[in-house]
Amino acid sequence: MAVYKILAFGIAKDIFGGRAIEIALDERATIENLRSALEDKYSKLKQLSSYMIAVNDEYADAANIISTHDEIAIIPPVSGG
Amino acid sequence: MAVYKILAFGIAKDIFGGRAIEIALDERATIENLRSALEDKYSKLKQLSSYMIAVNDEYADAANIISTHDEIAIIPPVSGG
Amino acid sequence: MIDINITEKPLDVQECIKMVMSPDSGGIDVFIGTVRNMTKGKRVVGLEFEAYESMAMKEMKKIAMEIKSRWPVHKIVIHHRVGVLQVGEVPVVIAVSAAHRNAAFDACRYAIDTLKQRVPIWKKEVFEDGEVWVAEHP
Amino acid sequence: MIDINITEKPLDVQECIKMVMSPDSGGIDVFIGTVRNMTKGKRVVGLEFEAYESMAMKEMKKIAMEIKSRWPVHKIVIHHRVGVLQVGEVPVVIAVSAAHRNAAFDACRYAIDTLKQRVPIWKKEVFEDGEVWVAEHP
Repeated sequence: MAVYKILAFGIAKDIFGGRAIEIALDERATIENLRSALEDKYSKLKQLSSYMIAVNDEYADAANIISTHDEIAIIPPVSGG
Repeated sequence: MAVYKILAFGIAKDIFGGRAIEIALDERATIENLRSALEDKYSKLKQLSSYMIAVNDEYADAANIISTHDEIAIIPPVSGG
Repeated sequence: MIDINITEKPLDVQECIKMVMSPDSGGIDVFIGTVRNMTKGKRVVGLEFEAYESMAMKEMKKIAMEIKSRWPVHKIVIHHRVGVLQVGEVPVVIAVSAAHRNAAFDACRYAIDTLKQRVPIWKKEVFEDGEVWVAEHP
Repeated sequence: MIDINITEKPLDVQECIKMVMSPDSGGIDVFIGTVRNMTKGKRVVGLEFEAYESMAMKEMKKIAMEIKSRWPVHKIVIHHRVGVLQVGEVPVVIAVSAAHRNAAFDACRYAIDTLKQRVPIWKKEVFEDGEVWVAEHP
């Protein structure tokens, strides 16, 4: 198991109760694994119309593999401009 | 016969050799009559890709009847902006 | 609010923007024309604009009224400069505010497209070796 | 020239316009977002913007690069403000210059549409009786 740090913005901050959380997952976990684990622990995430996950400042796909060195962030629906 | 004063702008000013000319036409002449008379006298008008005639600040149609009290102007192709 | 102007003085872009701002607007689109240094590969020294002022004011007002009837916009400013302009100077400023941006974009573009089609203003391009009246709309 | 910025300080619209002006440009399109006093019939007291700054800067640069590859534009400025804004204040300014106006209009509109779709910036609407994160893009 490895501990991943996850940044939160916007409404995800409210759901997590802070700017960042830590979550334990297998090493070489995928974005899909992360999403499932987060939704198990923070079920309100599932109430969002959608959300993306970014890895190192880029939107990531479900199959992307993450490492504990990556900067990982939850991106709820954006509303800039 | 009546004498109509015609204002000129842009390239029409160069064709007429001034900001305004006077031309004699029948009373109750039409825009079409005016156009023919002007083109007879100033044949370079026919070299313009097109031109409109305005009466009292409004674009006029060929059949419109003009009076010597109207403000009449030649509107060569516009190029503002 | 509709504000139309033809003037020999330099246009004040900031002032045009301030005029259209309002607390019920969410977006403003602004078009600023600028005098370009080249046209069809030839170096331009400057431009001279001439307006048939009474009619041009009337046509610009008509354009603004058409916009008001076609799009839900709040405020419209159309200012056009006349006289001799140097490269980089601003002959026209159009600013439109609306609750939502699509109306502001559509209206602003309609304003400049239509102005160029039918507002009686003419531009003479001044080159190093002469000058020529421009006829953008055949 | 591409100039991207995210800042807590009030945006300087005039400065953004100056930055995109150039002697080879004939037109500039500027989009200015403003904080509206109402949303869905409810009175807004203010907005709070939050950015994932490193990623937002990167996404805004990507948008500018996409514009450069799609339209013949000269200069692009995209400035976004973060923090607490009052009604009438300006969260975003986008300015694009080009030789011809169509490219400037298309590019500016693409910039704001795309920014609202994918740049990681979030807005919280503050009402008299509470606040809510906005999710414009489902």
